[in-house]
Amino acid sequence: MGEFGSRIVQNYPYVFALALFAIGVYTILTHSNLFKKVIGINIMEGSIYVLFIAAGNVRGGVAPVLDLANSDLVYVHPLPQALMLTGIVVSVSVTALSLALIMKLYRSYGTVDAREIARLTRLGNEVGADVTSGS
Amino acid sequence: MGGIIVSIAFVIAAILSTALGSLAVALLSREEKGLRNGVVVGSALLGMILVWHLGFAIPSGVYPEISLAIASLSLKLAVDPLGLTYGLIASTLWVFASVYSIGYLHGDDKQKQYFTFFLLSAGITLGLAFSGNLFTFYLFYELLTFATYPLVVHSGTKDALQAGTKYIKYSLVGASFILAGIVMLAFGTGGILDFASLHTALAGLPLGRLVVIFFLFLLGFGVKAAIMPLHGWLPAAMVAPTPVSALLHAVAVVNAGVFGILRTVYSVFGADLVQSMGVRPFLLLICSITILMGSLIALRQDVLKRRLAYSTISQLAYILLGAFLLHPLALAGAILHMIFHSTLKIVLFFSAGIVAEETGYLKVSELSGVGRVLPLTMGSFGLISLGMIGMLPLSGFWSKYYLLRGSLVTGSWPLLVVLLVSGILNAFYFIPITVSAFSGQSELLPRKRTRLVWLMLAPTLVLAILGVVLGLWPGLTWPLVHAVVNQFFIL
Amino acid sequence: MRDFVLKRMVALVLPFVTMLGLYVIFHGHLSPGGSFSGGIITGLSIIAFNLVFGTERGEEKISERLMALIESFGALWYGAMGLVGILRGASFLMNKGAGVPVGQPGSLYSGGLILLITLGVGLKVASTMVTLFLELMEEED
Amino acid sequence: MANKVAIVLLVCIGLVMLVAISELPLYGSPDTPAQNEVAERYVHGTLGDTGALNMVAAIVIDYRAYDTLIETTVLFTAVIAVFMVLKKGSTGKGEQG
Amino acid sequence: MSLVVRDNLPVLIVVALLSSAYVMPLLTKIRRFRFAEFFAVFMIALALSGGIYLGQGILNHGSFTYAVGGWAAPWGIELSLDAVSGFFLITIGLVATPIMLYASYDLVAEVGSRSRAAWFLTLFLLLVAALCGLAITGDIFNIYVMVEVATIASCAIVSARNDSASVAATFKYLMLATIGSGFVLLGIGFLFVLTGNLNLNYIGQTLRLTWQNYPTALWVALSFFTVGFGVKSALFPLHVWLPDAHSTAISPSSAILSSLAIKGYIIALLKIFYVGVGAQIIWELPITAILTLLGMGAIVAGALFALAQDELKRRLAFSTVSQVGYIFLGIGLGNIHGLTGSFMHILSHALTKALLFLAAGAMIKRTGKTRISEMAGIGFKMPVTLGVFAIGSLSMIGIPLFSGFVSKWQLLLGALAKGNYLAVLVLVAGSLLAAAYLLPVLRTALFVRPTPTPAKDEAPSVQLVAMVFLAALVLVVGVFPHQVLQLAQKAAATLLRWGVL
Repeated sequence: MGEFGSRIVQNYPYVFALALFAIGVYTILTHSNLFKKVIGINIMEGSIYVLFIAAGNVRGGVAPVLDLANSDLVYVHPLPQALMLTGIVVSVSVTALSLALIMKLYRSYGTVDAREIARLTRLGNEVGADVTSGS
Repeated sequence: MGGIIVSIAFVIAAILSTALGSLAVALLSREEKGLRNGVVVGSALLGMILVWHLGFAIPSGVYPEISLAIASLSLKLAVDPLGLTYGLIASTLWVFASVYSIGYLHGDDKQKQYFTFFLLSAGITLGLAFSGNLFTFYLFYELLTFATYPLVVHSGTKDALQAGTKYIKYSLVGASFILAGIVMLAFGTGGILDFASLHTALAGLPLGRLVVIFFLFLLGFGVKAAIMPLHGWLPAAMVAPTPVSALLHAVAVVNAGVFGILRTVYSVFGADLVQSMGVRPFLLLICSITILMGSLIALRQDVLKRRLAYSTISQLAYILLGAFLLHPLALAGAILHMIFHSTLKIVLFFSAGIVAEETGYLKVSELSGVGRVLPLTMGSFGLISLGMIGMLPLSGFWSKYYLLRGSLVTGSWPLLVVLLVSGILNAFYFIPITVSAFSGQSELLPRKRTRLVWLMLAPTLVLAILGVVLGLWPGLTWPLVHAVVNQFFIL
Repeated sequence: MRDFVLKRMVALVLPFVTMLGLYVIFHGHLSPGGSFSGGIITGLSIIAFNLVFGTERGEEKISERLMALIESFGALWYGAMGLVGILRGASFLMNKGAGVPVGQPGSLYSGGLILLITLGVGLKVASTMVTLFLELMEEED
Repeated sequence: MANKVAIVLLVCIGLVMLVAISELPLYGSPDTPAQNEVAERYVHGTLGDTGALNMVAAIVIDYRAYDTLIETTVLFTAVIAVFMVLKKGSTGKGEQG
Repeated sequence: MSLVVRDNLPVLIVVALLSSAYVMPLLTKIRRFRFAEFFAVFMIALALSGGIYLGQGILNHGSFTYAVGGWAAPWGIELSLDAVSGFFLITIGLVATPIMLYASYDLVAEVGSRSRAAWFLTLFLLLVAALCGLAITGDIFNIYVMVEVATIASCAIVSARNDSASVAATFKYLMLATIGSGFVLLGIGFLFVLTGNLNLNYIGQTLRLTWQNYPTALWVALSFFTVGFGVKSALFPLHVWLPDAHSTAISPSSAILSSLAIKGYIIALLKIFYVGVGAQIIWELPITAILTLLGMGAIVAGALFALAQDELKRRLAFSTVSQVGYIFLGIGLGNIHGLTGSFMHILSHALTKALLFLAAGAMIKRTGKTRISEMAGIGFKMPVTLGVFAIGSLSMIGIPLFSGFVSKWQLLLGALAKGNYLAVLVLVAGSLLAAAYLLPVLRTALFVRPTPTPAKDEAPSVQLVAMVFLAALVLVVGVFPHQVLQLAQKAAATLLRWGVL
């Protein structure tokens, strides 16, 4: 157990990352405010950046920009940083799209509350059903 | 007749002639009635001729086959006596039924749809008859359900649709049992499904699994064979037009079920294996119950078609009884009964249809005196119903005679009682109809002739005569029966 | 809040912000940063302009049509750069191996296609940022 | 209710996570599987392979340029998607459920 | 030149589709918009031919890899062209082309305006490009990026019909899909931490040596992938977004999403599980059992939900949930028959469901009736459409001679080979349930004749061509499946090559 604990402690960035991830997912799933959902998405993505960057880290490593002057530097793994650049772009795109959707929803439902919107949609469906069956 | 050319091409041609016929009907416009009727009768006739040609080749003992691999399974057509029996029955009666339908549906506005599927199911039935392995059999069996559904719901009324739904529910569930059985079989034998080579392939399998497979098949085919308690759809489906009821519910579909069980018992497992599985007493019990219950319920039916439907249920059980006795004589009886019952029952349905169309009477209680108006119809009905009861020298007698001998030889006495009792019951629910029809008084309101009656009467009479002839000279069918028995029993 | 001081200050600062963005783009292969960071900085300068001077004047400066063009051609440019490798008989997006001259390490022109691709992507990212912003902006009112 | 379910779910997951984390190679140590020949090549080969000093840029634009192309496509997709959601286009169309 | 094209065909397929997507928005202003639509159809058809050519090559000359940028694995991104890629490329081409053709008929009217139509085509091309990329890629992070493109594109495609219901559905979809990709990326991160590689083959090699050191971590990573891709491909408990999204979208969107988009994620899952991790490890960790259970649950539950729907497109959407269950069941069975069945079902369900959605769309468009109970007599109004719908239904039920039977047969064999009789039962029951929720449509449409008999008013010929083409494919695959089946078996064998039985 002590061994277990010490490993956990030494791997604190991963713990941190997964905790953040859990918080993000929890936010998305449980908050009915659409903007908070979007915030949750960003928290989630952020946790993944932490995971990757931590995976690439080396103790005493410096940023992966080659320094021609002195050659005995230890560089951190550049790959995760490159990957996370992509990850950031992806989350930006998703955020933009979801914000656009939220605006559209607000314009057609007049609210940014998920439950309210779900209720209204159901209502609309029933009305539509009545209309169609009536015709 | 050794000189006859025997080739699988005849089978394919027979199937195609009907299938293409249905395609032609589908493509023809609604109005071209004459041409359509020509196509219907012509293609049915062509199919019959081709099958008969093969029938004459039986003594030559040459059984051609063809197979084409499909869906990682081989689709195989093959000719063998058993299949030929079914093929002959179906193709022959189909011609008469098509003539009858033309008369019956005269003036109906959905003839096109009707005849399309009518011919389609003819082709599928032939395919069923000549399918050379289980997969092909299953394929056509499944397709038959879908091709006959439109015929059942032809009228499009509410209860017709309900009956159709019932029919398709029963059939699909049954078919899925069959599929499960086939998969287990194929898995056990490493993909061998040929009727020819299944016996050897099955030898290795554990008996327990074989029993499971056997009952899967029994459940599956039992639906169409209307074994009790799987018979529910048959009486319901009597809402279909009379020729459909006659053809599909006295000839093609139900016989497909019986045929399937014969295949299962004799082609798939083989008499010895079924014997060793020790399920025989149970099967015989089921059949006896079905025979007696069917007759009893038939006795209580007032609607003529329903009474006929229940009599069908009990008569089919005769055939299965003969099959399950696992003895040459019994099998001969079963085959004979398959032939005779089809011929007789279709006549009964035809005449019932004529009566219904001419007088509008559907109930037995209303039939008194109808014989005065429709002597030919009711006459043939009476004669044939006597045959059905099994009265000497009419055809029904011979098949029951062989069944009795079979059950005696195999030492299962109780069946004797069952057969005799049900024979008496048959008499009880058939004879009164004829008697009242000719004796009773009734004032018939004349109906305007919407149908072409002669087109309905002609096939009825011809078939009635055929039934009588078969009864007087049962030897006509013996080459066929011998061939079937020789196929499965080494005498 | 479009007051005088803000406008002057922004007018003063914006050119440098833009310069910084372009610098980051051009030196992506030499120093931290690159197409995405640089592109976003450049885009931000334009966004700031739109915020302060209003979208109408922003439209005058850089029209939406131009944005769309940059959108498409930035991406197409990338593909074209990739085809260079193929046309030189090597594989897609091949850089030095395809014989593209990589200049003196450390100098501005080094790393072969990297600079060109970075340029295209940087512009595209900038225009994307601005486009997204404007979309969400003009629906506000 | 949904919240409670979610919480319970996440707690259970979290416990498994801790076990998993304890199995992960230690953070920051120079001999993790991540510090393999791939990292070597990126760190020491970049200059010779691409002539760039910034390894991240080298990876983004050269080693894994294909990813970046698709990444650019993601941005492009996002823009078109936002158009699709927000813009009516030239001719409007009445809503129908 | 042709040589150059052939050598770089894999990447060129993707790049060609992407480039055509890039230029598509600029084509709004051209005088005749037909040209833009024709261009899109043409590009997809081109990609299809390339895909089929590749598939043939793989079938004849075996698999090969293509190092993008000349950087071989593990340094660069390597495309691995194996039977799996070939199979999925062929599937994409065969299904996407007719859908595109169908969509191009009255797209402008459907989505509201010219520019919107252009954007729709763009997103469609992007989606197809991303799916092709998923099919051919051999790099796990590349998979992630492709998945993202596919996700965003399909979200936007759902919201193409510019009404509030579809936007609400889109938001739900986007949220869950993003959670899904979050899980996927987390899984990738774990695999990277454990192996330090991104190329699937290298990940596999490293794991086979060292996975006993961290079984829990690996299992967690795999379950991340299962959850992530499960959400995206609507595996039963995670399917909640699908019915809304697929039923509110316009019919071509529903068709492409139900038939292809979902399958792309499944292919990605298969690659990661069987190429990246390896069959042996998959079997030792309790992951296949879970997949089997989920698959069986999906088959039954999806079908039951479908039975409860009266709205045609909703019913079809739930049937997708049920059919995806078949694929996951095959994956869970994890033997050669099961995986072959999964691949065959990926193809046959793609063809069938596309056919059904397109036919349903045509009916709804002509009659304005969205509910099955109102569809009496449509068969007399549009016989051809109903005919192809019937073909689709029979294939979905799994009648012999239709493509659906081939896959179900393989799945049944797989279940028996695993000795899993419950799965056999579920498969058979699934077919019956499919009959139960599809045949009533035919009954109402074909045999309930309203009075007066409606006049014939068939769908536009372009759409008919598309539907008939799909129906013909269903029949061809059902009757002569050898070529495809061979490829599917090859693909299954490719996946199982790391499994020592």
